[in-house]
Amino acid sequence: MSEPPVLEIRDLHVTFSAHGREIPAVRGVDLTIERGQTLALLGESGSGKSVTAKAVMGLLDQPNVQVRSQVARLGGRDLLAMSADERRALRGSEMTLVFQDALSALNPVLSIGDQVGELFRVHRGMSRKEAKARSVEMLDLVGIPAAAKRIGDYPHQFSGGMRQRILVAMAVALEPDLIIADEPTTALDVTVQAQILELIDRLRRELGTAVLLITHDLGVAAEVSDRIAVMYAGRIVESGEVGELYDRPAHPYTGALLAAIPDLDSPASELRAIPGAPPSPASVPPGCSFAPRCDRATEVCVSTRPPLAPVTGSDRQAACHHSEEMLHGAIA
Amino acid sequence: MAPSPEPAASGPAAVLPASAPAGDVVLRATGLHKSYHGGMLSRGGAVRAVAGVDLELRAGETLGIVGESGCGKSTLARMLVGLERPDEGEVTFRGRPFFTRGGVPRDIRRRVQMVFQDPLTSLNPRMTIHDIVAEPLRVHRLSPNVRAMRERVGELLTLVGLSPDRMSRFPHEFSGGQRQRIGIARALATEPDVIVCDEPVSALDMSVQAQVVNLFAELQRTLGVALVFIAHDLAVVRHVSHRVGVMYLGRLAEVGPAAEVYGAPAHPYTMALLSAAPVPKPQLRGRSRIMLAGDPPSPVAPPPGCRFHTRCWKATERCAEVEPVLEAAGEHYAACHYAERG
Amino acid sequence: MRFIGLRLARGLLTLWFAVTVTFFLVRLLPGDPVLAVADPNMTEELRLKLLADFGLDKPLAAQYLDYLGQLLQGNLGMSFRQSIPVTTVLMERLPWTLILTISAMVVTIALGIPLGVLAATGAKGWLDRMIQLTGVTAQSLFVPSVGIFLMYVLGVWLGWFPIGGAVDLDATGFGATLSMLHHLVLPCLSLVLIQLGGYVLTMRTTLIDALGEDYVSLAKAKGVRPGKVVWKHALRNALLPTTTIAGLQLGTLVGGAVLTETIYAYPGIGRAVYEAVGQLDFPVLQGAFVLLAAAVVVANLITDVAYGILDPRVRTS
Amino acid sequence: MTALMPDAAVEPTPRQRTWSAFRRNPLGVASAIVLLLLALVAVFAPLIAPFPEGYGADTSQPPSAAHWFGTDDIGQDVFAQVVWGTRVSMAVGVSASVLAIVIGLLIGISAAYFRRLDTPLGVLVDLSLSLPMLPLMILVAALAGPSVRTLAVVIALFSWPEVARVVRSQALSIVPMPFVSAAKVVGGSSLWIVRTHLLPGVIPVVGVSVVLTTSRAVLAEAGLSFLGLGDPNSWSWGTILHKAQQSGSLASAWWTTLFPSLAILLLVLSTTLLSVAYNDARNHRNDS
Amino acid sequence: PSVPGSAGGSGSDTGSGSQAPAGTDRLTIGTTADVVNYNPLVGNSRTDSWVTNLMYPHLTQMDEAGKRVPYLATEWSYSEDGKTATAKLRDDMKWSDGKQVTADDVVFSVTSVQKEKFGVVAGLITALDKAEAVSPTEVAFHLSRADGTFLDNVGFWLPIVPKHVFEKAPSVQKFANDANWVSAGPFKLTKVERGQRYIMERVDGFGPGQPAVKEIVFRVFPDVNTEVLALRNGEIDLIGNVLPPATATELKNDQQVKLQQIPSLGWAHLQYNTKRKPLDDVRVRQALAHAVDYEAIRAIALKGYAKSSNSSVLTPSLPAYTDPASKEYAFDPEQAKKLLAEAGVANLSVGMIYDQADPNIARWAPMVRDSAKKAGITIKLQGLERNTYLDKTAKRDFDIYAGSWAVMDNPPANLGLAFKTGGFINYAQVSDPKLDDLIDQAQRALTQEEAKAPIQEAARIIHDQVYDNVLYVETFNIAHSAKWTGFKPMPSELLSILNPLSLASAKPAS
Ligand SMILES: Nc1ncnc2c1ncn2[C@@H]1O[C@H](COP(=O)(O)OP(=O)(O)OP(=O)(O)O)[C@@H](O)[C@H]1O
Ligand SMILES: Nc1ncnc2c1ncn2[C@@H]1O[C@H](COP(=O)(O)OP(=O)(O)OP(=O)(O)O)[C@@H](O)[C@H]1O
Ligand SMILES: [Mg+2]
Ligand SMILES: [Mg+2]
Repeated sequence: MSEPPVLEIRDLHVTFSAHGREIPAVRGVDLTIERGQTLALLGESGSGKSVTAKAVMGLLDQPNVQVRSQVARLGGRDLLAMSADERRALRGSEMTLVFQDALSALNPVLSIGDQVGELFRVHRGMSRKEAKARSVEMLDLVGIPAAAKRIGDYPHQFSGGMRQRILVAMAVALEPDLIIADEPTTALDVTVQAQILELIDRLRRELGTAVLLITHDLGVAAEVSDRIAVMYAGRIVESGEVGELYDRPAHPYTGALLAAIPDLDSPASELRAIPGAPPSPASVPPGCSFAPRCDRATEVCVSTRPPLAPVTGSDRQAACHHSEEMLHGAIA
Repeated sequence: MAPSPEPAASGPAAVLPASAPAGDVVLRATGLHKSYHGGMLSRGGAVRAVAGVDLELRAGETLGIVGESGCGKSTLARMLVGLERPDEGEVTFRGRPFFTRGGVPRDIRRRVQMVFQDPLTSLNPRMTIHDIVAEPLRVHRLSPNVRAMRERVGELLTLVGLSPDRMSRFPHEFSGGQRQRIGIARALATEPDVIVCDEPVSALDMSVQAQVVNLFAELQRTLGVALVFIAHDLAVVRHVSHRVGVMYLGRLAEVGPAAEVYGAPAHPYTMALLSAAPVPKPQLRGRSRIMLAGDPPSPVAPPPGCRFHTRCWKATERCAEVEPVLEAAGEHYAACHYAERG
Repeated sequence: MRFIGLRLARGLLTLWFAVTVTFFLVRLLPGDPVLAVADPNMTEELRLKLLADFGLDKPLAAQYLDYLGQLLQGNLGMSFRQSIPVTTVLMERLPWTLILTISAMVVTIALGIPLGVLAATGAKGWLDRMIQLTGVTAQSLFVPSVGIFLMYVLGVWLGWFPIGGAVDLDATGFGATLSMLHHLVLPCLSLVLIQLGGYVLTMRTTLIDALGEDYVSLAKAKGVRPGKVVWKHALRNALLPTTTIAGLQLGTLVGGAVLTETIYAYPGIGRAVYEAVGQLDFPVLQGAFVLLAAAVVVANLITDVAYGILDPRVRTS
Repeated sequence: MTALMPDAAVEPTPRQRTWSAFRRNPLGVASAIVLLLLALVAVFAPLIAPFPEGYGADTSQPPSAAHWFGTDDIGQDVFAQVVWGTRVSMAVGVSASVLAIVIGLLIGISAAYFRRLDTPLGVLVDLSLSLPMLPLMILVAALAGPSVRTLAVVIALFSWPEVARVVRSQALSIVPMPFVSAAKVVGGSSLWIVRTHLLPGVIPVVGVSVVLTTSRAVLAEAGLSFLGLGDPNSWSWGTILHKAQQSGSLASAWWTTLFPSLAILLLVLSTTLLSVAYNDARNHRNDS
Repeated sequence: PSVPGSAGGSGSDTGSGSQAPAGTDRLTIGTTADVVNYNPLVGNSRTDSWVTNLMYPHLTQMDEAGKRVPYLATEWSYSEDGKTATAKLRDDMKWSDGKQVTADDVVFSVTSVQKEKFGVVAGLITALDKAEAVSPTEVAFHLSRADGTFLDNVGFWLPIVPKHVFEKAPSVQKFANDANWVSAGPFKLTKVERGQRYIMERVDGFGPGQPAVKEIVFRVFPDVNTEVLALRNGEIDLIGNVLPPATATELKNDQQVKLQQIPSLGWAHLQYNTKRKPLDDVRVRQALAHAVDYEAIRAIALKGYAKSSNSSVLTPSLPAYTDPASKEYAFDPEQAKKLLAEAGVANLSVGMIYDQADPNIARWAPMVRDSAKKAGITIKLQGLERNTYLDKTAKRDFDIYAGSWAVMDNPPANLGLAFKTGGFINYAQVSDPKLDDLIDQAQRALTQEEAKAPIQEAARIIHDQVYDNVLYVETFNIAHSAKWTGFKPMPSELLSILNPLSLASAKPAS
């Protein structure tokens, strides 16, 4: 590949300290997204998806958080070497974030026009009037009816779907290289969710933007992503091309997840549940984090943490001592 | 697992959910209406959360309700358990009205229980698991003494798959799935005939969701309680329900046996819903989908005529004027002028 | 509109309640107002005459109805002791009270908000601790002690400020304004000191909360400068509780600050009320209470309006 | 069926977390210690200094080894006055705040839970805020005699609206919680819900109120005593200041003013800081 | 006869003082309260009197010794039978609107008081039948009985108001007189800023003699501590009210400040409710009197600014009446115990009411309690808010009353009010026919010499029966800036140096 990837992260660690205890929320995450590609970051609640996204955006600047990584590049630019102000200039223009809950992410006391226009004013130095005109355009683009009239309205005057669209409008306004969408549709109805996903996908195609889609919905990931990365307890346990990964999971967690989904077409008598619950990030077992719930777990799983390694014979990586068995078992 | 001393219910379905068991009607709702008048701040107009719902729940069956956010599912659920008094219409339990002059009769209260969506906020963070599960026993004085109460709480916890020796812990020490089990144990404490579950698995992690869904299925099989199971995940509802109702803007658009509603939807909204649901199968990507235009209308001023006509691709002038009523084709009801009858 | 109407109705109800309660309260005060006016040696006949003059001869209920009737016509009655209309008595003092208390409030808010912001943005740092400590210390001061101390040091020792009073006798025109401000500094400072802590602490907590909100994260994610994130995005949301405090205070401001006025010899209304109690001047007391209640009601309305301005969720629905 | 969740290292309870966060705050800990000391002084006043009464030859003496805080204008030891004043000031502070909190809890919870009562109770709060404290104080003092008890009652009568408001808003956030609905579904009566769910839920914010109203009550007691409405038979810090004010020696005999003022400052400061520290510790979202 | 201010004779030369610094033209006086009522017949608070006394003349004034000296009246006398009193008036005094001050005004003033019965004066002129203007400069008061106290009382206490202004009001009592003042005193009120100050200007060509100072400003300082600071800071020249003893001790050493001392005409005392058991027993009252440490109260609570009156109601301030034979009750707890035992009273426990706002009493009330404890007597302090105190006093609702009487300038008149059966300040509810008789006798006497014997006898009864327990006669301290001199203080807290006589003679020190 001649072009550098849009986003390249190596060995990202994020640790919170609270009450004198360290909470390693993200523990060595690698992410690479190519131009025009959608990477879905899957994983259940608390696995560290949002923290990863915020770390990439550089939003974890509170005193009680430590963020470190070996490589952090955005379209070839080294984020680690930048000053805080330079990184700030990239935010909103080169990389943008779509939040999960649009109602809390939009400032209740500022008008929509103000909030969208702010982007143009901060990054493009536009006047209030120009910014307003561009905001109307953006709102039109994401399908807000009568955008020019509603530009002075406040967030609470819009429906949930419209608010989410406004967030999307803000994310694409300056044609960024990377959009990070953190569960952008979880709060929405399926019919509206489909609209928003469609919208993001369309903009990605038209602008060639890379998208990091964070979700815990296997359905959503399957619908829109090119590649999938599955997170479990602060680590990526498996990543690969979407079709392959769904067909032949190389990590038992991925496999168990896929098996636990109720199927519309064939209601089974009992769902294949995964026993137990995800570990709390504050107390992680020394070996494989999934071992206590894994039906394949052996002694080595309990004692040694498997590294994320390429799986032979595919464009995939998995962090499991038994991934080869998994694949063979699936084929057999 | 020790079966609970529940009085004999209609024979458990061997495999669920094949067909609805033909038990008696335990819960019946007729013409339910509920509007919310906002506080002093609202700009006139009431939110018509539920606008004319009729339902029946038979002993031992599971009735699934699906619908989008804000369509009135929770309001309906709250009326079904007597938490909310309907503006119009009536809920009856085995033919006896819920709301009498002195409020809901205590024995009906005992017989109809609820499981809430968010397992954390529905458990008082300041109470131990024991106290939470024992609350109904205390309120209804179902245990003669403290020891009996502890025993009964232990029994209930075992029933939902929790170890009784953790009953002096607080809710935050449990995982999401375990919390929901605690909520279920509390609902079972009074040996109810009906449990209304308002999105009982929506707040759970995907890896835990299946555990709880399985638990519901098993409890119904062993205890024979009738369930109202509300969710917005179509697959989950399909999985647990004998019959399914689809709600749109405060009304039922379609009700019928699960297989029929999913297999041959009669209402365009059901069709749209089924087609919009994301499918976790990448190879199915790019299948043709019904994309609905626009957002759901505001429940403050629902559209006249058929409530769905503003987003419906089949809508005609008639739909904008005449409100369709639920019409039956066998067990399968739909409220659409152009319902597709298979 | 309906909302305003409802608030207004509630306000009037409060007002009526307050008038009623204070009417009877005042009449429960120990002592005989007639005794305070005339010689205790008076004859019974004169006593009755005086009672009749004061309107105290009728049964309480009748007096009460009379009072309400007069009140509706905007008449607060005549002072027993000064034989002049209560309105005059109160209006002589009200402007001074307002000057003192409102200037104190304005200064407090003008200082409290930035200090609260400083504390919140450096939460748990040394600056935060300093600000908190200072604010809380100031709040715990006892006005008379502080007042005398300030006057002694800044007035007698350093001679920077006058001792007591509200304005110089000889000052005219612009000089009078200057003199007024000069006299205002110390009493105002005392009030600011004891009020500041409340604003700073409230501002601090609510701003810390606001800074943790998603919309602040989004603003940062948009590349907005940190300063602007605080002042434009977080602050306005955090101002709402501060508005509540200010509104509450605004209402009671009209009642004056008795201790401050006493120590600084400031001609405010609080002192006048205190004296009226001593003189058993029922109409003046009563009038002051009506004023106070009206102020609370008006302040409530103003708070509501301020909420509307700050929070579009209130304004547009 | 499903296996049990492995017993993940038990997270600390909220109370433990609050406590550990609190211990980390030097201001909070220092305040708690100061308060404790003041309480000890109050309890053991008789052991520390004799009750200040009678008169002495050394009048208006500045602080010395014999009289640590100097003497007042009739020769009484100011140190003894301050020590005994701790008793009354704290007693008034604590009892007024306890009373205010009981009333405030009752009214706040009723307003939040029984929505129909909200407006009338709101009017009641507005009314109490617009009522004049001073004449009421005089009235009660006249009817009941100016005693420590009267002071506490009157101060409480003027402090409860604040508590009621705090309680109400906290209760309002609890009432719509699903666990309240759950208690209703299970058949709990209003009384049951108030007792088992609302009351324990508002107690933490009331904890903050306790300290705040206590500190306000101490200041209010000082103010009322300063205006001559105190209890003449006992010593409070406000009484000491009132006597100093009456003798016209506020500015010159600085020791008669400074020490009671410092005592007030110390008590109010430490209570306020304590409540701030407690609040911070309880707010787990922002702790580090 | 000497005329107030005439001795100074400096009236004309200060008139040209426009070049002089404002400080010498203007005397700023601190006061702790506002003027409540400008109607001199009604207003009875301290600041009221200070201001109105400078505006409205009286018939006579009082000098340092409590002796009456001429003011509006130049001469006064009784008829033989004592039933007519006459006063001759000056002819050179004018109201500020130009009208002459005449006998009509005097008649109007006294008749209004008589009719509407207000103020202090009403209680003092009960003997008056009718007042009559004999000529513009002569007034005759026809009395229903011989009353040797009448002229003293009416002369000193009654302010003379302009008839042509006051008569227009439907009721003199309700006449506020709060603007457009028509006055005839040495100063006229020109400007009022309530809560702040009252400004008075010298009246040029004031008949009895023009004051040296051109302008007088009363400034209100509700707190005495602030007032003292203002004096030390030079913002005020004089503190009108009496200094608390502790403050006086401190200001003694201040070079900038001068203290003037005047004995009080009144006294501080304890009264025992003779209608309550066991206080109706004289032995119990005597026991209580022996249980008070008088010396300590005077030395400590009053810092020595008090004299003993030997437990007599005839105080050293009026030397003409004092009885040298009177002896103060000794502080003798043993004696007290003995007396109580005789009376058969054990564990005596009584309440004592006082006004908490009175700084001196608030000081010594605990001392009374503590010394009584030594005699085994429990005294419960009831420090009350002022109105409650007055109310309880008026209703005689107390065991022990602690208080002070401000101006007792005329023993026959005063003892009548205080100790005759039904007297209106007879708080102790004394009802002693012999005492009544003696007081009547003294009141009928037209000269002091005549009144002296019965009044001394009465005072002895009061002493022996402990109808009143006089603790001390305060020595008032008045502080003024060292820049001023020439004040002539008067033995009254009400007036002290704030009276026309004194202010007229005040002048800058240099
Ligand atoms: N500010 C913070 N302080 C302490 N711990 C935090 C903080 N933010 C996140 N964490 C912890 O980091 C872990 C990862 O959180 P994160 O929000 O990334 O999860 P997620 O995968 O996005 O989950 P969800 O699906 O619920 O959004 C969680 O266990 C959380 O407790
Ligand atoms: N207490 C209330 N006061 C005012 N409006 C309410 C209240 N409860 C519900 N509503 C409104 O009634 C409508 C239906 O609400 P309801 O909670 O029943 O929907 P739902 O289908 O359960 O939605 P969700 O899937 O989001 O839970 C919504 O528009 C909601 O805003
Ligand atoms: Mg997240
Ligand atoms: Mg719901």
